[in-house]
Amino acid sequence: MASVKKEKTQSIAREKLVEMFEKMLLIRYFEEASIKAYQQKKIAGFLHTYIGQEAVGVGTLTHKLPQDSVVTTYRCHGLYLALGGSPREGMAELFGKVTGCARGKGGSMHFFSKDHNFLGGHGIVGGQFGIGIGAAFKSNYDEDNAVSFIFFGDGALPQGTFHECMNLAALWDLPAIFICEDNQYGMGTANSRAIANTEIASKAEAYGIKGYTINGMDLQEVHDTMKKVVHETRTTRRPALVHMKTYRYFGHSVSDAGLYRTKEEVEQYKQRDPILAETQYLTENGWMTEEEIKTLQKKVRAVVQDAVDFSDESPEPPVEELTRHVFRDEEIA
Amino acid sequence: MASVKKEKTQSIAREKLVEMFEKMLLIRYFEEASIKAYQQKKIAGFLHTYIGQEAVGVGTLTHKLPQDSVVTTYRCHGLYLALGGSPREGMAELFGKVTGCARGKGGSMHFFSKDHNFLGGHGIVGGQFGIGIGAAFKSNYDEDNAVSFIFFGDGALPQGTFHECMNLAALWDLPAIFICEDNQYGMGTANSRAIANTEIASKAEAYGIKGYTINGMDLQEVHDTMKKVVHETRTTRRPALVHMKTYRYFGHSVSDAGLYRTKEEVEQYKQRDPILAETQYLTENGWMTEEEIKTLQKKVRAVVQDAVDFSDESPEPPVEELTRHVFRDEEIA
Amino acid sequence: MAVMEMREALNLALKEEMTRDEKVFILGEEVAEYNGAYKVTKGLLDHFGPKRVIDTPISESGFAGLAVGAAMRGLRPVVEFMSFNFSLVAMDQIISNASKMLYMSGGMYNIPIVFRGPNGAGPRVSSQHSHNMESVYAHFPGIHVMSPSCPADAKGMLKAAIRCNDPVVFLENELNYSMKDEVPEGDNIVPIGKGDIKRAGKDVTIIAWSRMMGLAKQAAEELNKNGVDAELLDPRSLKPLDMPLIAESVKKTGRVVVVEEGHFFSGLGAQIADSIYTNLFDYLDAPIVRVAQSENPMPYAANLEAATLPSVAKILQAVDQVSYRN
Amino acid sequence: MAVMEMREALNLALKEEMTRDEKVFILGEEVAEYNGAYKVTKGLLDHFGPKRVIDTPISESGFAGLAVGAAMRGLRPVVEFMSFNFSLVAMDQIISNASKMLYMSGGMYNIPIVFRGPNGAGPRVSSQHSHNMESVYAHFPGIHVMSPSCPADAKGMLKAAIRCNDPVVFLENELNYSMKDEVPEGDNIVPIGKGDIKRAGKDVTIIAWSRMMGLAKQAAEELNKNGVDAELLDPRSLKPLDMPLIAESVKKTGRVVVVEEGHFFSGLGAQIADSIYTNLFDYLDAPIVRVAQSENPMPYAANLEAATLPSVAKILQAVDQVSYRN
Ligand SMILES: Cc1ncc(C[n+]2csc(CCOP(=O)(O)OP(=O)(O)O)c2C)c(N)n1
Ligand SMILES: Cc1ncc(C[n+]2csc(CCOP(=O)(O)OP(=O)(O)O)c2C)c(N)n1
Ligand SMILES: [Mg+2]
Ligand SMILES: [Mg+2]
Repeated sequence: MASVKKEKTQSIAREKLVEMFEKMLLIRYFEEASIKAYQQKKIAGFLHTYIGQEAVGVGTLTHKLPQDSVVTTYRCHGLYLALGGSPREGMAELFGKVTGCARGKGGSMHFFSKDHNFLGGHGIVGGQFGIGIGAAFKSNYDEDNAVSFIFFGDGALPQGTFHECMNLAALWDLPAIFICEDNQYGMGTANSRAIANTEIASKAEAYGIKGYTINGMDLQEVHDTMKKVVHETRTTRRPALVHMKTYRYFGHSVSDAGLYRTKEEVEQYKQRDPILAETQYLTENGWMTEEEIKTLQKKVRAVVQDAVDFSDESPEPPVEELTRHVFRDEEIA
Repeated sequence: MASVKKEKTQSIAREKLVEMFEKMLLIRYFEEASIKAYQQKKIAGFLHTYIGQEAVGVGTLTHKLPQDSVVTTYRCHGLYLALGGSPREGMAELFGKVTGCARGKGGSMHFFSKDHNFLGGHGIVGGQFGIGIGAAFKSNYDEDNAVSFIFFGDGALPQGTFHECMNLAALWDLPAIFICEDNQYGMGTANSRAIANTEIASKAEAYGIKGYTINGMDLQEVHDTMKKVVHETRTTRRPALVHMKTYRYFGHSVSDAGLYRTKEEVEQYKQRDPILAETQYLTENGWMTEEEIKTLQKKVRAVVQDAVDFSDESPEPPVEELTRHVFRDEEIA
Repeated sequence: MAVMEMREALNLALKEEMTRDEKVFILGEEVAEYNGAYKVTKGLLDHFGPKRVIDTPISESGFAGLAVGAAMRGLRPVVEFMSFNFSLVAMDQIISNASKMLYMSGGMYNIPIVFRGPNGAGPRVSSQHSHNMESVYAHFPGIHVMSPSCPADAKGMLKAAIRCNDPVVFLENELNYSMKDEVPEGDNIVPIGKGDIKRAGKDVTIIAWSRMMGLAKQAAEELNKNGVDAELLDPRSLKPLDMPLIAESVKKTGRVVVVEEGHFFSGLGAQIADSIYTNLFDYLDAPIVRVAQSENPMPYAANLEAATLPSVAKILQAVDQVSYRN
Repeated sequence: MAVMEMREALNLALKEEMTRDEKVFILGEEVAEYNGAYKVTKGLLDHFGPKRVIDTPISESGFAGLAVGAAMRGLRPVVEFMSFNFSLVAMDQIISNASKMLYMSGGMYNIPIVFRGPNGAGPRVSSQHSHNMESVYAHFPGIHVMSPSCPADAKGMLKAAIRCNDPVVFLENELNYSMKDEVPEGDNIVPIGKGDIKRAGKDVTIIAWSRMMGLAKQAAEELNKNGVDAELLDPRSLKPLDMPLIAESVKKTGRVVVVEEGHFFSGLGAQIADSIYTNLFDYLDAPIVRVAQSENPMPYAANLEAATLPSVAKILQAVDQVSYRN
């Protein structure tokens, strides 16, 4: 890989960059551990990993303020961790344990965190758009200056709800940032086979709002551009559409054989891996030694191992949990 | 009203124009008769008239070939008549008689005609988009060179199905012409309160197709531009989006008091009435004398009166009709 | 006690609850400037302003979803569907999101939303505009289903629904909006899950809700003339059902007719009947008789429409049948 | 007779019907190049080409609607929902358009569409991915609902569905796709509306369909060991129900257990029970017992998921109860 030293502006302070780097590592290792645990049958159902897309979530959510909301798809572990969600509770959720962030009831597709206004983790493609603009609506209602981050896949763009919610947000000045994580496939369907006009950012014009295209494999570009977008949405209350070009290294979910793309294509993207790139950047700029990087990697791996151990040892939900949380007002029913 | 003689190109031959003029008259009188019959309680439920929008339907559907399909909303009487649907069967449908075009089972919102591939008359806002692109799909499947006319109101634009079907049509080269009859209100909601970016034709770009804006109060403009659009879609198989600026003179349905707009606004549009304009055009160009116009009006009024009489005299559906047509394969069930 | 129309009672409930709790807001098509397609929200825009009374574009899925997100962040939306037929395009938001959220978040995010609007057949509005949705929404856990039959209940039930911390599908009826009756002042909350005996009787229990209760009342008067003393039971909450009340009545009468406006097959009446058979089998003197819409889409023609829907005559016939009088 | 998996039987039905009638085509997410999310459409793209085997974007409402329009103009679409959970966003097209079209056009436009895909709970896929939709679709007139429990039925029923001139909701089951069994050669159409006795018995009738029939079979074996001779009845068509077959069985056994994977309240079992009570009251020796999913969304945790779903043990318990053995 060519030196990245000179290609980047030093718009990000060392401390910040190291923090984001660590988050990316955490996501990467967490997801690797989840795949392993899936093979060991500790995790079941669907498992959609965020590997390859770390820069998108980390570079974006570093701009989140406490009052802001975040919502995404079933591919939700990365954002949960980027927000500061507990790796223990995340892994325990995957293991279906009561110590999980959704008490083992949600599973891989349904991570939540009230502390971070992380509104989930949603399994129906396009189902989260309304939730995201609803959070933005609340922000205007309560005048709390929040914005709402709505992550979605390229595959969700052809869904009707995308259009309905873009229109509502633009019409009502809802401070929602629509972030299309375009990893170029919706399951086995290349986005050009699903979307007429793949210049996704240009779709913003149909709603009279601004669109942005970002190289989602580049942490610093994500950070810098999103800083601007978030600030703009926060101050103008106008929604925005962001096209993040990214890539997932693994299959759609663990059961996907990935025959719809070539190994070369995957390899090509791995060359542009954001963790690799930032490792180089940090060392070449003298911000971290290779030794320090290794220590950090070790530390993060330990965090993930601790999460796995914690999850292994955690109990399943007691069977009374089965009929709890159907209603908040449990006396009705 | 100023002379229209010189403002128009004589792109339409006399015979054609008279034919279209007669169609507009038929629609106008038919709808007036339906309002009267509603007041006499011969018609019930919803009644959405096409008065004011005649030029859109007539000027467009004059380009329809036999194999083409047409689908629209509950505001469907005008298109049905523009296509050549029987006034008797249309009126009888409104009267709920078995002689109606849907045997009295559909009512005002659900006119159909197989002879004209008129696929209805649909009550759910946005519900007809899929039908329209399905007909276009069939045309490609059978290679019959047909196009599909999909009419919809401005109020349907914010519905998700609009987006889904535009995307599918553009993606798959379905020869569908999406015609937005923008009468500026969806019930009591001005379109600017429903649509972010009311430059409707510009939304075509999001799908990589062409958009057109047409003065829907001008029959000749509708005719001329739609001639081009229909030809283009028929030959290129690319869908198109057409923004027809029009106006409805009456309420959304007969029960609407219309408090959301001023009398002046309505009057202003009535000044631009397409029937008025073409009357003037025909006489000023010496294509019809005032006497001939009167004779034509009388003839058309008689057709409508005949339809009313026919409907009055027609029987209600026999009660066996209640459970017929639930299934085509009536032996199952 | 004030006498008012059902629509006014609903309006009052909205007004009182919006006054009580400023997290409550209402959104839907034509609810604000137009004062509601059926005037249920009349005057609310003037009173509460456009922040809390919001006209939407025709985007049911979008604004139902918006309500879910707003609810997750602490607001209490009331979503008006101009009619419940249009909830079909928003069904995924109601079923997959609103009704599942609390559970799949392990108890983290409850969804205090009322989805309300007219359900069932309007007058002569034909196939696509006449759906009864109760059995559909009642099928999925995580959501309550209510449907009032008189102005007083309408007010007390809507207030309960708005105060509920979970999603409620609140089914009104267009033909009932102008029904006039007394409405007690004050809160008079009708708790979710509590049915009501609208007429005490000893010979047969007629279970009916919403507009069907009106028909049942007429039927009961007719029956009374013939010496049959019918008990009229309005479950009010369709899910959860007030089984204790139903049991009390069935134990008394031994005979049950269930009247619903919706279709027969897999209608809510099937569940009501099943619950009665299961829990009260030994108290039944005859099989339950159900009156429901016939198994065809709603026709437009006046005579066919009348033939499709439940009627007083059909209820009388059902009572005859359950009483072995035919 | 060839032995094959359920997915192969379905695949064969599609292949044979597409060969027989070139108006038949299939569309849905990943049905073509990916060979189907669950491989039901494997090889069809290669065999029939992209004109007739079509990958769609994630636009269920759009492509279900497209199918309606195509059907009106003479084609015979098979729509695959990757799972029936996703039919919730397309529900309006199925209910308001497909099921109403023939009626509201006065008999003019019939809709020969099969909407098919897996229904019910996949393994550990949690709240939003585990819906059983049978009672919902069965509630609306104008549509048939079918659900096969074995490869032979799967083939014969899907062929009947494709040949039907009206819309059919065809509910498969992910966990059944790899079930292997004999499938007779040739057409072997299983007509819509015809149920099947999967095991003859005299002591109790267990009505079950789709994956539940597998559990019922295991239960019957257990029961047999204890001298209880269960009759297993698969309605196959959930609407219309084969009431003659059900009557015959109930008259013989006098005891009925209905097993469904979906939720209890307003589940299809309620209608089946109601139909039996209404028509066969005097033949019943005990109240019908229903086994169904418990009244909560589907949890992810393995132990809770197992506790939610019907099981062999629950069926045995139900048989005990209906036989007054508990
Ligand atoms: C409405 C709906 N239809 C289909 C599915 C099945 N499904 C799950 S993920 C997926 C692909 C989504 O791709 P994309 O939006 O690009 O997200 P990615 O997985 O690439 O992150 C599909 C078809 C679903 N969950 N919801
Ligand atoms: C999905 C849905 N939501 C709401 C309605 C109620 N409704 C019927 S017509 C209408 C307004 C539509 O306006 P527009 O599309 O502009 O058509 P126009 O009546 O002006 O011709 C509304 C809200 C409906 N029929 N379907
Ligand atoms: Mg993708
Ligand atoms: Mg309009």
